[in-house]
Amino acid sequence: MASAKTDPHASGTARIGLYSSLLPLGLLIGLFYCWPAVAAGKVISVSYPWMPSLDLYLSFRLDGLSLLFGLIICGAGVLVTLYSAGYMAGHPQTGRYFFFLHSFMLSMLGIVTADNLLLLFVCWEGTTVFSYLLIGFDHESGKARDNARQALLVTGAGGLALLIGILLLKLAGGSYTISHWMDGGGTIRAHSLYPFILITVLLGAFTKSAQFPFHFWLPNAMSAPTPISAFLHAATMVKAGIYLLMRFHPLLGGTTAWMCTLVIVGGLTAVWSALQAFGPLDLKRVLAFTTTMALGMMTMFLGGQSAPVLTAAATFLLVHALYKAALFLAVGIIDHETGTRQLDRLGGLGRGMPLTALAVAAAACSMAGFPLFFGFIGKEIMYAGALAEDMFPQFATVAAVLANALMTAVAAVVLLGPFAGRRPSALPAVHDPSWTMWLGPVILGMLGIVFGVNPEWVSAYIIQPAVWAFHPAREEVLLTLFHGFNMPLLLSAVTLSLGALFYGVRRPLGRMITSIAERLPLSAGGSYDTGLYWFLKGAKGITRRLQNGSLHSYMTIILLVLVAAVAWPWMQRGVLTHPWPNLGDHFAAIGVVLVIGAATLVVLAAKNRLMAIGGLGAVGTGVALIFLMFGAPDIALTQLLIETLTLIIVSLVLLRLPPLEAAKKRRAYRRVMDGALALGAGWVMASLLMGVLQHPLDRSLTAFFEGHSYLAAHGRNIVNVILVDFRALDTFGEITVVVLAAWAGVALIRKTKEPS
Amino acid sequence: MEGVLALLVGLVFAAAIYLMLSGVLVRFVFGFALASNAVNLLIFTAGRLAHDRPPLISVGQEVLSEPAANALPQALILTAIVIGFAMLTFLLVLLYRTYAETGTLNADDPRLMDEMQEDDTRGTHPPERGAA
Amino acid sequence: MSMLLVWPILLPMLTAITTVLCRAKVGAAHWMALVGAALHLSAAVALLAAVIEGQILVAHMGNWPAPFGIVLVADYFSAVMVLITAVIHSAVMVYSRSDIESDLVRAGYYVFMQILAGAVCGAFLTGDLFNLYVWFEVMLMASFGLLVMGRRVSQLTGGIKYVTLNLVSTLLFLAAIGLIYGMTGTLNMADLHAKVALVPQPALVTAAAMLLMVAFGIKAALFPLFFWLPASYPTLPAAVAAFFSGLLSKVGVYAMIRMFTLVFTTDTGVTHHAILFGVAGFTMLFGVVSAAAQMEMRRILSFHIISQIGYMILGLSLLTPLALAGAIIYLLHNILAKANLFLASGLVRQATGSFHLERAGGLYKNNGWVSIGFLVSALALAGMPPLSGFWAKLLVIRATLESHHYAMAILAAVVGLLTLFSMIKIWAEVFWKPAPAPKDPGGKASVGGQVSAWMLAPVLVLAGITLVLGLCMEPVIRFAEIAAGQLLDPRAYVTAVLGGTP
Amino acid sequence: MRSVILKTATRLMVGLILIFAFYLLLRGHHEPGGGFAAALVAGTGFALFAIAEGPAKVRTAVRLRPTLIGMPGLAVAALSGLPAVFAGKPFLTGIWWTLGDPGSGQLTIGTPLFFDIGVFLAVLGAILSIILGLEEH
Repeated sequence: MASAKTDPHASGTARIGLYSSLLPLGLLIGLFYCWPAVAAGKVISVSYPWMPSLDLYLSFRLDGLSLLFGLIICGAGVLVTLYSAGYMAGHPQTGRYFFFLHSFMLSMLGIVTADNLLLLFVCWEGTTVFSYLLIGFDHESGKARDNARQALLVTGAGGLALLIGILLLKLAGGSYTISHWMDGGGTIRAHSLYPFILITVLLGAFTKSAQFPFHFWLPNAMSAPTPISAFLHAATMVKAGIYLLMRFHPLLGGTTAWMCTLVIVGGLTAVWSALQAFGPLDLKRVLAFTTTMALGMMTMFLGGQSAPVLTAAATFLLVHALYKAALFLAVGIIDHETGTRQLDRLGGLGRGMPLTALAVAAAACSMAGFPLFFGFIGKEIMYAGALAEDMFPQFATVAAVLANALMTAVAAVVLLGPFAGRRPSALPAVHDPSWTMWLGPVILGMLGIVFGVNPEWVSAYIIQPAVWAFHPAREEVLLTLFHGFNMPLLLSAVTLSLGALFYGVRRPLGRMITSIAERLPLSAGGSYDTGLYWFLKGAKGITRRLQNGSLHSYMTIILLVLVAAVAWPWMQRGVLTHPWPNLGDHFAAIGVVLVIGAATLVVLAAKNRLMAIGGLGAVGTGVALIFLMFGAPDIALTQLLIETLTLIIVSLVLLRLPPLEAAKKRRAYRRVMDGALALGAGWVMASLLMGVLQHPLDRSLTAFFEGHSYLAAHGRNIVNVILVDFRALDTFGEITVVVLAAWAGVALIRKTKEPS
Repeated sequence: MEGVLALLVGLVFAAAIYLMLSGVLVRFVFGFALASNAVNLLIFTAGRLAHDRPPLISVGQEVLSEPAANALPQALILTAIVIGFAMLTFLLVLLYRTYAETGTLNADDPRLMDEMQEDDTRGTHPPERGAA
Repeated sequence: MSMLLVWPILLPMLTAITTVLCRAKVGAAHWMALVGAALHLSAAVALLAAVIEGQILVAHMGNWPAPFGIVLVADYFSAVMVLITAVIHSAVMVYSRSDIESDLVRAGYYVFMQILAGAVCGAFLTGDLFNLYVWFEVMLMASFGLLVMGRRVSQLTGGIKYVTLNLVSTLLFLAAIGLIYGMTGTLNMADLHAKVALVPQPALVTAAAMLLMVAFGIKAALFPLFFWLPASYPTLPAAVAAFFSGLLSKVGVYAMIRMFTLVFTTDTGVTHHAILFGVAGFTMLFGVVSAAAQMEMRRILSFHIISQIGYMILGLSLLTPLALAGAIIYLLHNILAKANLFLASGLVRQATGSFHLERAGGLYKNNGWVSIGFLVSALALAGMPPLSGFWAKLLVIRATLESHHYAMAILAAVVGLLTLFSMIKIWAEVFWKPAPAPKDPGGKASVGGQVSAWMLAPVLVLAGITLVLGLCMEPVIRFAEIAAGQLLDPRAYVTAVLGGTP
Repeated sequence: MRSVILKTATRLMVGLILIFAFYLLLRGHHEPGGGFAAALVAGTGFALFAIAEGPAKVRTAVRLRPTLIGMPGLAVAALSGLPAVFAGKPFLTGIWWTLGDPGSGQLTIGTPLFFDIGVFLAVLGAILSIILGLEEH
């Protein structure tokens, strides 16, 4: 990427980026157009049939919540696309890059505007796939490939859970239509399937939003190009889970299970990720941990029921999207200009890139929650929310204070680390990048100040419609810069001082956290690796055991299945009684039967080929005799002729095969096993046949042939007429088999004309 | 008599299976030949052994009026015999060629058991602690 | 009119015969194959159009009324199977032009392939149990020939397992036919529908059904009867593997669905809800788990065939309209996607010189078209929306949940995830990973990614069909619902076949 | 093996066997026999001929490549079903022509007989090709 600036294709990339930014820009303008109506409480919806038989409609719904997310997605979309035009300049695969980026953006937009849950799911998986392609965009690096796979598998697993949840919801009498439960259709909480629906939906949300214990994929996903991290992992994709929680809040929320789970999982994720942010030196990884922290906070607040808590969640969503996207983009600039984003190699960049420094400073102040910045408002409302939690308010408050204090320290690290101090001698002279790249962070950073100073705009036009969209109580939401001297303000003060303290001890703290993380018996990322390892080992083992290459074991299993499958229904229905065969007066036939039996035993015991062939011939001839005795001269003749031909062919081939004497004898236990199995198979055939023979045969088919063979088909030999007329299609297939067998045989023994 | 044939079918089939289970592929061929005979007999018996008169309409008559053997199973068996013969022939040639290429017809020989078993634990790491 | 049912069987066979009789040279044989495939395709389209117009078509071979003569029957299910056969047949014929060595063409590759295509259609269309056996044998013999034609040692040793285990299946099938005839006195499937209920000893019907289930289970590669498949398919040329994987094992599934909806529905508690249901779960799980352990593209794909068949059998075992419609859509989708993945494996081989994940690489960078063709089919196979596989899986899982088999639904979902795992393994290794340096310094570095247009075109077309199918699923779902309705309520089928009985 | 007596005897026998085969083929529609039996008889005859005289002799005697006997057989069988289609009847329907007066002996010839000839050719071709192939190898 460093050589990109001289690349002749760079201007082409810039052009693709510029033009394609028109797509999110257009969407953004569209949202602006709808904004006043939505802010006034209207819901804009459209619906077209897609697959009505699956209850899948292309139905979209734009309410306050969708608008909040839509604005973030499209706004960030415009800035990130412009940014990418500079960042990706000269990369050979920019076409694919922008295609994936915008497909992702549209999927994301689909999630937040879909009114049909199946449609939502289609878009949900769309984000999964395109994020996979984007995380692994730097595909020649093995690490990027593995990390992309990890993200795909974790979020994919959650997606499937979500799918089952959606289907269960439908099954429980719910509907795929979100508007349906917005209008008061939510009776799911009392349904016996509610716990399963809750679990599956939460799994979907938690994996996507990187909640503990699925949080590990997000820091690893930082192998994506930086604008992608800014877009996916700060502003949009990871928020899809939060969106889901908000959407399902009126339907599934409010139960003890919901509240406990969200507060505890969210709180744990927030504190633990905030602590872990001190460990890494890679700036992107630091930011990734702060993102999971933020997601944890939002999840925690969504566990509550009252307006203040939910307002806190919605406000913080916006706050976070603004400062985090700005910081990611800025880190991308640093990386792009210096070639590194390791904290220990950076410093003193502020002088060379003032615009970037300005943007970072604004964003970091917002992140730290200094007064006058939007982050401060967010924090105040957070504390108000935490105190108003229905479940574990003390836990929530402590978690919020702790996590925010840590954030303050991290904000300082992110700002001061690269920009303050002296520039290390290894670093080249740096300057601000082209306008497309600095525009994004600067705008996002400035918005943090604008919103901080004028919070009323935000609360009236963005936050309140959003909260009202999923909180039916419709209490007025008012954000102000100064709430008066109250508990939240006190907590803010505590936070800032604690933050300063944490900044002071950041290095020992980081070392401590890293070593704790390593020593935890089952860290989630580690168990992913361990799980994958054992899964593959197990898979290999099972495959080796079953698909072991031994024909004997294959045959044994098949025959066991045969005997068991046929015996089972008989055992269940009572074993059939076999009458003792009535010998009748067919003494000659009995003699032939005995000869066949004896000849069979000869084949069985044959020690050499000659004996076996002789025995086989005797069996065949005996069978032909049986046919002849019971009125079947045609097949008797054919059987005899086939015996002769078989004899010729067998002797032609068998002479070239190894003699039987050379074969090793089966071991005793195997002989017993094989014998038992063979007897079982023989019993199956014999007893089934005897069962059939107990009842008279319906001879209507034969009667038809006997009546029509001469009159309608002009033949006196009924068997032959059946073969060439009544069932000629069988015979046609049969001669095809014979011809093919000859061809295949000849192909096998042909001389090779050219080496293959 | 049908009962006797049913027992015979069971016996021949059991012998055939025992031969097919032997690891020696030449014996598998013998087993297959035996089993084909057993199944043909099974169809024949299942069509009942009504009479020893073949199903031929004698000259001067237009329909088969007097009782005769069941013609339909005979036609089925004829088809089955010929198909079985084709299969047997192909199997023999296949064994011949395999023996020429590999030098063994023992199914338990590693040369015949090899199915390109592959391992894959790549792309993952052996269990490590705390690699999050 | 009745010839509509015969042409899809007869045209490929006549093409094969003509190819031989003209003693066509290799180049001419290629062209005749293309013409034959085009004819086959148009015959199949005509048949489907006629079926959609007239519901159930019946052709009495030799003009003998059912159940005495052999009938060919085309309802929605069989007609669409014939169409998909013709589509795959055509794609493979185009692909073969570059993929198949001229030595194989001289040994009769096209003859076998075309007869195989005809026989597959025969199996889909026949309404007679013994005739089904005959078509199975034709398919078997043709596939034997194709399997061992290359005469590589691996093909021979794999072929031994394929041949021996399939011969066992054949013997069981034949024995089952004998017994069923002995019980009911008929071979016509529609006639059997009525006659099995009259058998005085119902346990006997169940036992015969189980015998048939084992025989078909071997053909369809169900757990634990699948062993021949992973032993033999990975040794085949890509074109042949595509045809086999797409159609051959699916004929077993088709036969199962047909027999266990039309005839053997007297004891569904045992046959469907207990045995097929359990087997379906194990089949799904084993196939996908074993695929995860493989590193050769064709082996991964082969194990996935098994796994996917589990979904179809799951649909059959539930025996609800939704489940059967799901099974049918799954069948259609899977034939397209799986055949295409095997075709794509041939492209990988051509572009990188190897089927092996470790030795191939760099295709994403070097050949975008191959990447698209593969990715679309792979994601469809893994059931990613909005591709065809997702809707199929959705229907099956929904039907499973509606029958209150929650654990099975979760299993089906997990298997989907593991399928995704295998597909992205191929993607990451073969496409994303940079091409590995050749081991021996003199070895040719075939990493240019160049592939033959004859091979690329069918892959892209099939991928396009998969994509369009996924986006415009509504008519397909409606179609499958009607097809499932016909299967679940066979009265129309029986009347259509036996209506003309004097 | 290759004695003069055997040679002469086989030549004689092959002739007889072929005549017998045709006899079986033609009478098959009314008496036991038919295309299969006939082809098997002829095939056995040629197999013996090949063992006695060597496969090359058989090839010259037959003139056609054995694979080129089987395929036309298949073609004849398939095509014998088509006249019915032109007559507006289903595939493989038998079409019959009656020769001679109704009073004296009648001879009925129909497409099923051609079908049987196709069967004969197909099976004979297959047997010949595999036997000769194996002999020559």
